Amino acid sequence: MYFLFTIIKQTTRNFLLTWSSQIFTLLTVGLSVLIFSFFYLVYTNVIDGAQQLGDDLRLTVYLDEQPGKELQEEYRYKIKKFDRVDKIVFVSSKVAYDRFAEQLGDDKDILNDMPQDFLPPAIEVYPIKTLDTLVRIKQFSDYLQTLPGVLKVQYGREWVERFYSFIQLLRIIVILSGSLLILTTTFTVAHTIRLTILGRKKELELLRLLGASSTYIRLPFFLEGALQGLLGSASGIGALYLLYNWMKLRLAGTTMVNLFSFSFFEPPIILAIIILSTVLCASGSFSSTRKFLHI
Amino acid sequence: MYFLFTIIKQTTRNFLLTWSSQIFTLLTVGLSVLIFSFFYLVYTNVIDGAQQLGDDLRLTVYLDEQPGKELQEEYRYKIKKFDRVDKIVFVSSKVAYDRFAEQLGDDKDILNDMPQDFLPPAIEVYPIKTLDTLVRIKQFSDYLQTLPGVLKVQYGREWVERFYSFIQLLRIIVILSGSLLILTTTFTVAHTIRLTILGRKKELELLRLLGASSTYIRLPFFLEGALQGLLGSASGIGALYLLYNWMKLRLAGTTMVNLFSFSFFEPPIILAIIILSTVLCASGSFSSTRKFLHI
Amino acid sequence: MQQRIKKPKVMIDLIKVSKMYPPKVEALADISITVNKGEILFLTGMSGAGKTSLLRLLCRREKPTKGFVEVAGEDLSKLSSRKIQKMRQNIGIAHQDFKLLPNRTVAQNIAISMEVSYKTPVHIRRRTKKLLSQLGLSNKINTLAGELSRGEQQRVTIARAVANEPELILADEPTGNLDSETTGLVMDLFNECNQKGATIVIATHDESIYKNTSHRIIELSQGYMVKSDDAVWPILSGIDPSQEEHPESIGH
Amino acid sequence: MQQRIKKPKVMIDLIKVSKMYPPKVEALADISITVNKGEILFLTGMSGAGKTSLLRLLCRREKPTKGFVEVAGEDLSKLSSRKIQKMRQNIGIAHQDFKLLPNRTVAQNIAISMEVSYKTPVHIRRRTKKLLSQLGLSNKINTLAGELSRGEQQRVTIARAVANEPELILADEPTGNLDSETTGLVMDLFNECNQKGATIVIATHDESIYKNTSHRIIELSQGYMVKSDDAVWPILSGIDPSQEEHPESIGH
Ligand SMILES: Nc1ncnc2c1ncn2[C@@H]1O[C@H](COP(=O)(O)OP(=O)(O)OP(=O)(O)O)[C@@H](O)[C@H]1O
Ligand SMILES: Nc1ncnc2c1ncn2[C@@H]1O[C@H](COP(=O)(O)OP(=O)(O)OP(=O)(O)O)[C@@H](O)[C@H]1O
Ligand SMILES: [Mg+2]
Ligand SMILES: [Mg+2]
Repeated sequence: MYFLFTIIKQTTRNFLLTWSSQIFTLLTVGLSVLIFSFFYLVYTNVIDGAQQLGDDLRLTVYLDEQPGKELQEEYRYKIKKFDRVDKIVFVSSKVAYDRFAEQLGDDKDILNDMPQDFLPPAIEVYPIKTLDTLVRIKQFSDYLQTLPGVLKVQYGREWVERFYSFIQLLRIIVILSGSLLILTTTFTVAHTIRLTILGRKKELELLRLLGASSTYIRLPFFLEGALQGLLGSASGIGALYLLYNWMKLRLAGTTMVNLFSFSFFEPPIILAIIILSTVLCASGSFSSTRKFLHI
Repeated sequence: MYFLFTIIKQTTRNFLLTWSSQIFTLLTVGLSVLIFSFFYLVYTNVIDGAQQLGDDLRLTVYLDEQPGKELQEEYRYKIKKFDRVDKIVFVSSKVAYDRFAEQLGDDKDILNDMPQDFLPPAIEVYPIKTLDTLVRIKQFSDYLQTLPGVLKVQYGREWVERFYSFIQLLRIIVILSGSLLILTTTFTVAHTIRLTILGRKKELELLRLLGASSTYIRLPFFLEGALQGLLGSASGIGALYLLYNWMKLRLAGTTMVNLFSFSFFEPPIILAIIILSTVLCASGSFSSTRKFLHI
Repeated sequence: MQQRIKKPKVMIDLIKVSKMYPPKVEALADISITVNKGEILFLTGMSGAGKTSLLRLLCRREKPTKGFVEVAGEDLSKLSSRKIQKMRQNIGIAHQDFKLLPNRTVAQNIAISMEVSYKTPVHIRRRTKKLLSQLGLSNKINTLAGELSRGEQQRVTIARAVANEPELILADEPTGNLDSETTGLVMDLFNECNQKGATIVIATHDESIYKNTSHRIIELSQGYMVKSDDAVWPILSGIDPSQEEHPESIGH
Repeated sequence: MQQRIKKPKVMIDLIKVSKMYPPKVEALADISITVNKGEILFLTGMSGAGKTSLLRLLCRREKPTKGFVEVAGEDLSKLSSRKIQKMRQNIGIAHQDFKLLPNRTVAQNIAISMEVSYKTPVHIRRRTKKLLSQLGLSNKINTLAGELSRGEQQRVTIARAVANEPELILADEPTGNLDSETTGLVMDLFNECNQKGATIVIATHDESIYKNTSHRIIELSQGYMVKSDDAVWPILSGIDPSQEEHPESIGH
């Protein structure tokens, strides 16, 4: 059986005969994957970056008196029970006094007359900065207020709200762009494949009249689509990687690199993108030939 | 002369005969314009939004003594000479004391023994939050330090750096996405038009052999391209406007709307986008027919 | 006409076939024709008489509006898609509009009909060469089909039709673009195929190719059969197409 | 043969024309033909002899490799693109491969040749109807060209070629898909055009259409002119195609 041989020959011939169209399709797929994965990368990194902006975010819980070791543990336990936190710092009156003195700088002599414990002790709670926590920050504050011995809970309320809204906004935008892009990408690739196949209508009709089996007609298109998806997405991701490295290089001198941790996709995600593109292109190409089967 | 009549008839006929291709091209143009202008809108609005995050950004200039009216004017003058600022607030020792007392809350009694002017007077400088200013904030601080009677200049240095970097990052991303999108859009539209015209190769060749003038052959394509550009971009912008309103509606209840000012494009920008698309499509379509002119 | 005897002998059986194209073009009306295995049948008639439509029914490019079309004993309307593929591999069609692929070479165009039934490359090459030399096209083997003259294209179409050694050959106006000398080559090829057992139906208006043959001629006019010697043909006599039949020349 | 006399009388003047297609296909070699205004010329020859190539040179679809091609006194290789457009509007070509637009109606396909020179819609409609009735296609006026039989398509091609009342008609195998009756209609149409002053060059292998005419016949063989009665034709005698000439039948 020269089945495989014939199919492969057919596929290669198609590729060679219509190479200019093929290259265009490849470019379309490549660019689409580039744009899409670029967006995905931005999504993961910018939201990370934005969250690092909120590093100062903390709730200060003023206490009526200095808690002992045991009480500290109890506070810790109770706080953690409500929500996951990044860090809990106990600030004694002494430490608060020292900080204040430092803040006053040269004027710190004026504090000399004051008792070292005139400032109340406090707990600084640094919540984990997931979006969920940000939404719940007011509830968190209310909860902390109910703990025994708490005088007052303070946080930059207006700023937190603004910050939360901004991240929310970013998220909506990224998701919206993402869906728009997926829509456009799918559409473009489908359209391109459709037009390419339409350009070979004559050939498909002829094959049908010659009694070619569906496999004989469609398998080459399937392989072609798969190859295009594979090469296209691989080159798209490759281009993104180059872009990513170029940006990193360009930013190497600036503070940005130190402040934000940029990271490229993990291998599983790269693999997923490539496999998905391949499957999409292959099945798109495959199903585009359907209408030529009924002659 | 039935010149105009014939051309218009020809254009209409083309539109009717190839309506499915036409609709695909229209969709491609529409989606491309939608994506592109969406990005442009995001660019203008997100960077605005991010800058509002930095509202707290101020430099606190501690002075050795309370400045008089005249000295205040002089400070104001000198500060403004260096850079445009949003706001300059003079904080007297008294005001600083009150703020501190308020911050202490119920514990403010402890301050009773202190002299009301134990905290140094200060000037709070709120710089205008353009990117340029943010870059120069350190220089600004250094400059303020050199003013007479200044004890110390304080600002959230780390935070400002991080914030500045983030906005910078956002800007790079938006510009990069923009260029990628322009690239893809142009490519897609050009490719689509090319394929559509390729599908009518036979007709163009025939017209040439019948002695049709270049105008006769190309004008319908030009008009068709222009119409596609016009309708496509108009519907793209229309879709964006719907999206924008839908988002606004959805966010109506949240704090976001109050915090950030979203705005749609000004009419001149809308006009510019539409005209540009029309010209691009028309000339793309026009020039795609070039190769059929030499038969 | 029992099933057992009929099956091996009859290649084509059209029973009261009509074909209407969409709005209301009556291309064929009430046609009944039986063609035995190994026969050569000429189909004549004015332009638009329905010759091509009849051939289209035989390879199931179209379905009849009324009546039955049986090829090799199978009712085409009842065949599964897979069986139709198999059947088409056994029918060689020289289309009136050629249906060549202009950007493939002559060799590739001919090979394609053998590739669909997965013939070996060696066989394909040998057969292609032989056919081209028979049709006087040996020097064009690697030329693109689109760069041939119309008459050369027509011969390539014929070569493709017979390449796979089909049992049934449908040739639609196979000599329309050929001079009389080349027409001779084509007819020789058809006769050779016929000798090897192929049934051949030729739709043509070229008197010269059927004037002096002994084969049956059916004339169509506006979809109706106006001249047929169906009854004369002895259905049970088998593969012996040596009937004496004198065609009338068609109106001038 | 001074310029002044020659210009109004000679329609086509080929001077030692050769045509090579890219690798090294010699389609025409050293052809010299003069065709007077109002003449009908038959071009015969085997398939691949170079008939279509010669016609292609006359409408500047191809440029000669060597020699000069003059149509209506103008050297085609020196014409500007605008002038070539004008010239083509005055040449009606019935292509061997038809070049119809399959998804336009018959009327639209014919109209297109008149639209390029901006004729009025009324004129176009009247002319289209007249031609179709002359060719027996009145009932197909609004059918898509792709749904016609080949012979019907061929007639539409001929109608399109003559529709714009061109001075020069190039018909490439105009009757290849037509029966003898329909061929008669086509030849009548050509004769009518000729009577109105059109020069006509017909490339054909169909003996029946030139057997009994008095027109000149030129035979090509592998690119060379093998039979021509060029010298016999009195170049200066003007529009009077009544020469007695008996064509030899081409080899069988
Ligand atoms: N575009 C082309 N490129 C290469 N070779 C060509 C091209 N067109 C024609 N030929 C070759 O030139 C020769 C003459 O071709 P032409 O079409 O003129 O023949 P013809 O006399 O019209 O034949 P027919 O009666 O078959 O139409 C043939 O051998 C053909 O293969
Ligand atoms: N796809 C179609 N749709 C509508 N009408 C059609 C179609 N194909 C053919 N016809 C019509 O059916 C009739 C018969 O057509 P057919 O092609 O069978 O003629 P033919 O005998 O092959 O003629 P020719 O000698 O010109 O090829 C014609 O009137 C034609 O216009
Ligand atoms: Mg036919
Ligand atoms: Mg020819």
